[in-house]
Amino acid sequence: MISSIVLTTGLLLILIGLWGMLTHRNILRIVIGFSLMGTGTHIVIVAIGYVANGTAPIIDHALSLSEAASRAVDPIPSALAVTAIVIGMAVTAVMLAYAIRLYEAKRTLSIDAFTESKW
Amino acid sequence: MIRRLSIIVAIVAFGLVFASLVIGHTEQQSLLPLAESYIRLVPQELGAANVITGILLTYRAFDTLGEVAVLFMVAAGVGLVLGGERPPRSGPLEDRFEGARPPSEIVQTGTQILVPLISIFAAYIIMNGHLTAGGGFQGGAVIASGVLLMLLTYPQYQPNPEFLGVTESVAGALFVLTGIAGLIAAGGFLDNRILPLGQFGAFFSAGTIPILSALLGIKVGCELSVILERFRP
Amino acid sequence: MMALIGSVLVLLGAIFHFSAGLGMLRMPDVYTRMQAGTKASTLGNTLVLAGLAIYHPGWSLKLLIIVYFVLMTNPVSSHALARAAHSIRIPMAGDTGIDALRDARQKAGSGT
Amino acid sequence: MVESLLHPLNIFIVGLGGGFLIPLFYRLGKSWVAAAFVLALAAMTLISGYALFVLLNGAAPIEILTGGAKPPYAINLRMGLAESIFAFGVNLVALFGAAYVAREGYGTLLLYLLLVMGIQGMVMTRDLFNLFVFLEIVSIATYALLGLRDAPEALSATFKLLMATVLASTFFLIGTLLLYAATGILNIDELIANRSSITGPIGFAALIFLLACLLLELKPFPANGWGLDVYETARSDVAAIISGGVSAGVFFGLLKLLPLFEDQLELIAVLGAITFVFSNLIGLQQTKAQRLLGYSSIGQMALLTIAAPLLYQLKAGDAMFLVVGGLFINHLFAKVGLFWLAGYVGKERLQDWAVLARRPGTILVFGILIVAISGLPPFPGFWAKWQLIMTLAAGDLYVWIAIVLVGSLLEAAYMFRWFSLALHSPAEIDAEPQGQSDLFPIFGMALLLVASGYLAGELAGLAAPWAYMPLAAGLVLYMLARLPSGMQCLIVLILVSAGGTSLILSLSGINFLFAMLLLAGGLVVSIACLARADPRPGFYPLLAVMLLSLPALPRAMTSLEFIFIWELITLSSYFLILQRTEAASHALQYLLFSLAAAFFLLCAFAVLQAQTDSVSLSALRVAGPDSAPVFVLLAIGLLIKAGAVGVHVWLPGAYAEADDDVSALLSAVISKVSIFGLLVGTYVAIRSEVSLNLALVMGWIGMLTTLAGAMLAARQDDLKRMLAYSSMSQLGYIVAAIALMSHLGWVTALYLVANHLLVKGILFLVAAAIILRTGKRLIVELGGLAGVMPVTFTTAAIAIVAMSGLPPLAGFGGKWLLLSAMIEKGWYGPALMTLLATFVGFVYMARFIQAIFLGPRKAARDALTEAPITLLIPQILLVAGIFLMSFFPKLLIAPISEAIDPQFASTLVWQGMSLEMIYGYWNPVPVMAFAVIVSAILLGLFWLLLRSGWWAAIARVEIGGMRSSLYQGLKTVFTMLTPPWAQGLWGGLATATTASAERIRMLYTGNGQTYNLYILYYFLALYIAGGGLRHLWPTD
Repeated sequence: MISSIVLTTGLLLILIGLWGMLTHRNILRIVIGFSLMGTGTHIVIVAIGYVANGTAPIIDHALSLSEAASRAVDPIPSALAVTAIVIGMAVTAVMLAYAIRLYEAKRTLSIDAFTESKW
Repeated sequence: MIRRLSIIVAIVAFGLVFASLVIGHTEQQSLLPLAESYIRLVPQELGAANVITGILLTYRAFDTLGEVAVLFMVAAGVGLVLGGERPPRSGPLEDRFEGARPPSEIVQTGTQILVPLISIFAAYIIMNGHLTAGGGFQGGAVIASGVLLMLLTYPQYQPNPEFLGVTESVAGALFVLTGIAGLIAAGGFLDNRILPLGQFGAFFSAGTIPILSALLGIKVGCELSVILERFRP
Repeated sequence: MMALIGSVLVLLGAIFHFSAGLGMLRMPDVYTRMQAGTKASTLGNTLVLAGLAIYHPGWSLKLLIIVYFVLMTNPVSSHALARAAHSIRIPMAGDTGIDALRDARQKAGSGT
Repeated sequence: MVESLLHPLNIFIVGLGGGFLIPLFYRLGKSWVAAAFVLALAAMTLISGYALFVLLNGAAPIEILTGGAKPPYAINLRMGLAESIFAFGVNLVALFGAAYVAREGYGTLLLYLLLVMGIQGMVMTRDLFNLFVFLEIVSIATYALLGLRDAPEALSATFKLLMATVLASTFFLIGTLLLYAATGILNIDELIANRSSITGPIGFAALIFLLACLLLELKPFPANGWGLDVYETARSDVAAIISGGVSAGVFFGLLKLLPLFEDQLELIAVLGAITFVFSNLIGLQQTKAQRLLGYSSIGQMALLTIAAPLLYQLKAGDAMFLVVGGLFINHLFAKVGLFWLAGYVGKERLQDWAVLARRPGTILVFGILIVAISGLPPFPGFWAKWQLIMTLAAGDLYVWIAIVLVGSLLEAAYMFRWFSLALHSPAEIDAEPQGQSDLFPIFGMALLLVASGYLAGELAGLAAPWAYMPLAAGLVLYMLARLPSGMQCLIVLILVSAGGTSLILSLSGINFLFAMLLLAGGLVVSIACLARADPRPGFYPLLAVMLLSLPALPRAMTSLEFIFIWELITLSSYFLILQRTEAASHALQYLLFSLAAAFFLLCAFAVLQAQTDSVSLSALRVAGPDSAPVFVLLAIGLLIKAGAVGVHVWLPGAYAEADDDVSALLSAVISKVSIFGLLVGTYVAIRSEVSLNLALVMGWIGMLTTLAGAMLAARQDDLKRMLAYSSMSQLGYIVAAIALMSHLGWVTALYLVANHLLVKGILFLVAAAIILRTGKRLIVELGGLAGVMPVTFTTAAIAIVAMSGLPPLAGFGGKWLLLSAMIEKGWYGPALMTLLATFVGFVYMARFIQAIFLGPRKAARDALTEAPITLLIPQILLVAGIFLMSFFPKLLIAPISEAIDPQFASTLVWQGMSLEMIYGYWNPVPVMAFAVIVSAILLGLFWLLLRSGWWAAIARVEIGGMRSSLYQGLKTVFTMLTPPWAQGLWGGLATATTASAERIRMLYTGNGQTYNLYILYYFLALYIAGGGLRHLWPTD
């Protein structure tokens, strides 16, 4: 049940990110839309790995080796989430760098100003 | 108007697709076979308590190596895009951009207290990556937050790009070297059984995972601070 | 008994967090929203953590460090944010009476 | 030790290690960085090259394990044969491309190296999430490298790319995790093993997410505006790496995951087809070089997206290897070469590429790249397309064959338009291509194309040295470009005669006859090339290629060899026509129609192979009764090439506007190629009843062509256009003769072929002489040349008599044989048409002689001298040929009838010198009398009409001198009778295509956000088309 709630929030976040990216004209808001979408994806990833009333897969005094298999959450999506977060950050950094250069080029951040090459 | 309408239609359609996902999603009652074997194998084979770091730094270490390459490229790429060598930051803050004021006294004292705390916390996360939650990436991010705080409070503070660049490269090269050592000495590329697995749960255990985690933490810390430093005006 | 006190504390914390959220939505301009968000959530955190300490006495030292951490970071960062907003002249709500920072600056500016 | 050093894992160690160490080398010194960079690239190329070598020799795919554990737990990579081809190709391109990047800052080198490693990672990895990580490495490297060019439009284009590819990679991430949620597996091989467990809405959505990302990264039609902007504005070598390398990685990702998309294969192919056709269509309207290359690159990738799923569906494993491998290598080397050339030229508009015109070396490379891109021999694209069409035909997927061919035709159209613009648009005299990058890598690409072309040819089954002899001769001539043109022409003649004889020695029957005819005719007519002493760059190598491929055509045994030589002839003749500036547009028309003809032949052979599954041409003789489609396709293709009435629009332009000696060769010799095709191909008509009626239709088309050609010729004012139309009408006779499908018919056809070759050779050379001497082409301005140029006059007169069919020369025998063959066959309509056409023929032939040679001499003509000896010798030789044929017909007809014996029972019985046919003697006298009487009556009739004034009413002309007004009257009648339908039809079609291209390309508004919306809609379309509706509304 919990993972369904988490999954829905993640997917809603993606939708909000998409909506923000499509409607706002300011490039920075578009970048924020993309990072929102990224965060939504990471939440979805974690939601997929959830096992009914499981805990973090770290073997310590709270979770002994023997009962780990039954009470631990799926570790793989969490590992993938770490990598995905780093990639999300990297892409946002590149986007912001380009936003700066675009502003320096045309003194405006509105996406409609950048339609030189077409057809 | 049509534009707004088409956006709404697209979002609603995506909403429907996602709805079908939520409906189709059934919560896992028990672990899938692969995950279940990971939880059994990591403590046993690699001697790491934190299964996720075990996966990240050995079984899927090739991913992590790719990750590190991604960060490495972003550091270089952002530098390239933002115009490479920046004019050295001489002179006080005011003349560089109008309306700037020296950071308030509260922020300065806050930093003096917080930065040591942050760095200790970061070191803890990196070094205990294989025992408790955390690891190289997370520790590196905390280091970067400390550096960001420094950048905010002391405008003329400039992390020495020379030092960052060299440590970044050396850490990366060492990471790859450990991988090659794994190829030669142990089971395969990036295998951690070069060093003894040590006593389960002890500080020095789980083969090269702590070392890789440390290298990773330093490298990510340097790269993120290089990126942050590039973004300053 | 102790559990009851603990849960009451956590409830109080939750109420403060809710008021922080409400404040963020209802306040007219950046500065008022800023102070609402910070004050309420810092207190909310402290209460929740205190409730937890009562639940699990064993963790109390760690929780204390966390409270200390929250108390240090939250006010400082919101202060820095408010100053930044002021320095790039984000407009204040219509019925603001006193702008102490601007007056201080003018005095300092004219004084030197 | 060596084995472990060359293990493919080292590619990643070198890539990553090198990448990390480059900043350190930078601290040591600038030159160190470049050295380390190039060394790393060379090491990668060596490793992948060694892997390819080992795998080609049958080694098992090399497994690469990481993390010290078996695949399901750890990530593994694989270097199979397909992977090694992709990796080695990309590495070679990167190594050559290093020349452009080596001088940049260390950041660029670092990114370039990691980009190349990332591409190979995408190709080799067997783990789904690892594929995502490498996709990200490649994307981020692309974003950063695109930052090198800091023009505003480049930055905004990159930002659009950024937004689009982030969306796409988020789709991939969601897809991967949903797939993990459905199956609990990340390893691709395991996923494929139990793909049956990917069910339910999550499994389906996962597959669609993955497929959407892979297709979007390949820039599919409506959602690829961002891709085009990047190609247009990026730095040329970065654009090259993106179009060649990045699409390689993404496409291989798609190829790897195809087994997962089992029930979406048809959908992928449809999407690929839409992109392929539309991007090539819009390509027609492009004016900027790099944007045009962008469209072509997207089109080529779309072609691959059509081929892969269809071949996978047909389970054609080995065909997939040649098709996908060939198409990819062809696209990679050619496209990258063209982008680098764009960098070298440094000009944006297509017309400005004329700076290349005066650099023969660069133009040759540019030509090689253009020919390779359009998928023409001898480059890998041709063999791959051939294999693709054969396999599709075997699977009865004829709609796809049509799509592939239409797309290729569009692509050839705009590519060769670009080439002719570069060759002939006016350029400022001192314009230098200021592109700073050097030429060496571009030459490297051309060489690689030639080498891989030969290898792909060997793989497709044509490695016979004789097939490549024409190209070898062309190369030899190209080497001797420094010699004076007269010397070069002699060398061409010697080489061709030597090579030609060695080619035709092993032939027999019709093939031998035809080969000998083409070779001898070609040689004799090209003696005229000695007349021009001025240096003609590239003319002699092309001449050698064409003259040698003519006799090679009858040598072709399999359909592959036939098409290979056929397209070689088309290409070399196109480039020969292109030598003259005014012929640029006509040359393009000629090429497109010839390519369309070749594609029809290709379809015919594909159908044939599907029915009889044998590649050899002899299968035509043994084809089953249901071979009507083969006959129809062959007939259409060959009629287009022969210039039949509906499709003749290209003929006058190509023949008239080319150089004089080229037009002589074209009309006398090259037009016979389609006749040979008819002889070889349409014999299949005998096999089925329906084909026989179709043969009658072909006969009627032949006669209509003759009549239309004659009328059109009669109303022309330009000398060479008149001769062009006259050769069109003569060909009509031959086509009709072949369509008779009888022994006598085919004997007539061959007889007419020989006669036409001799006659048209003379007439065009006469025209060349007249133009050389007087400089005038309009018949009105010529007149009274008989006195000044007696020898030319006599040869022209003989040729005219022979062509018009007046006894005693060969033409009469031909006409008579044709008439009797038609009567024997019972074709009374066409027989009547023959008579009418012959009469109209008299009109323009008489005018040719009367208007040019007899009549009052214009004042300025006195100083003229006789034609140069080099033009006269071939004419005299041809005249000798005519006399030989006229007075000793047995010499020619006997071998012809024996050659045709295997096909048809011989009905000719020899009686000494006179040919005694079942219907009567071929005794010239009575027939001659009859012919004279008929023409006299007709002339008289016209004269009466003229007198009675009724004629003026019809012809609305004032009654002047009898002779001129008679011609004027006839001319207006013919003009009325031949309205330009064909011109209107094809012109209308061309304007319709360009207009639709103009409307479609308005789709790209240039706004990044709109492009994102297109991407979302593309995903939704994919979801619904993939059958997603049943998941959206759970029916149960």
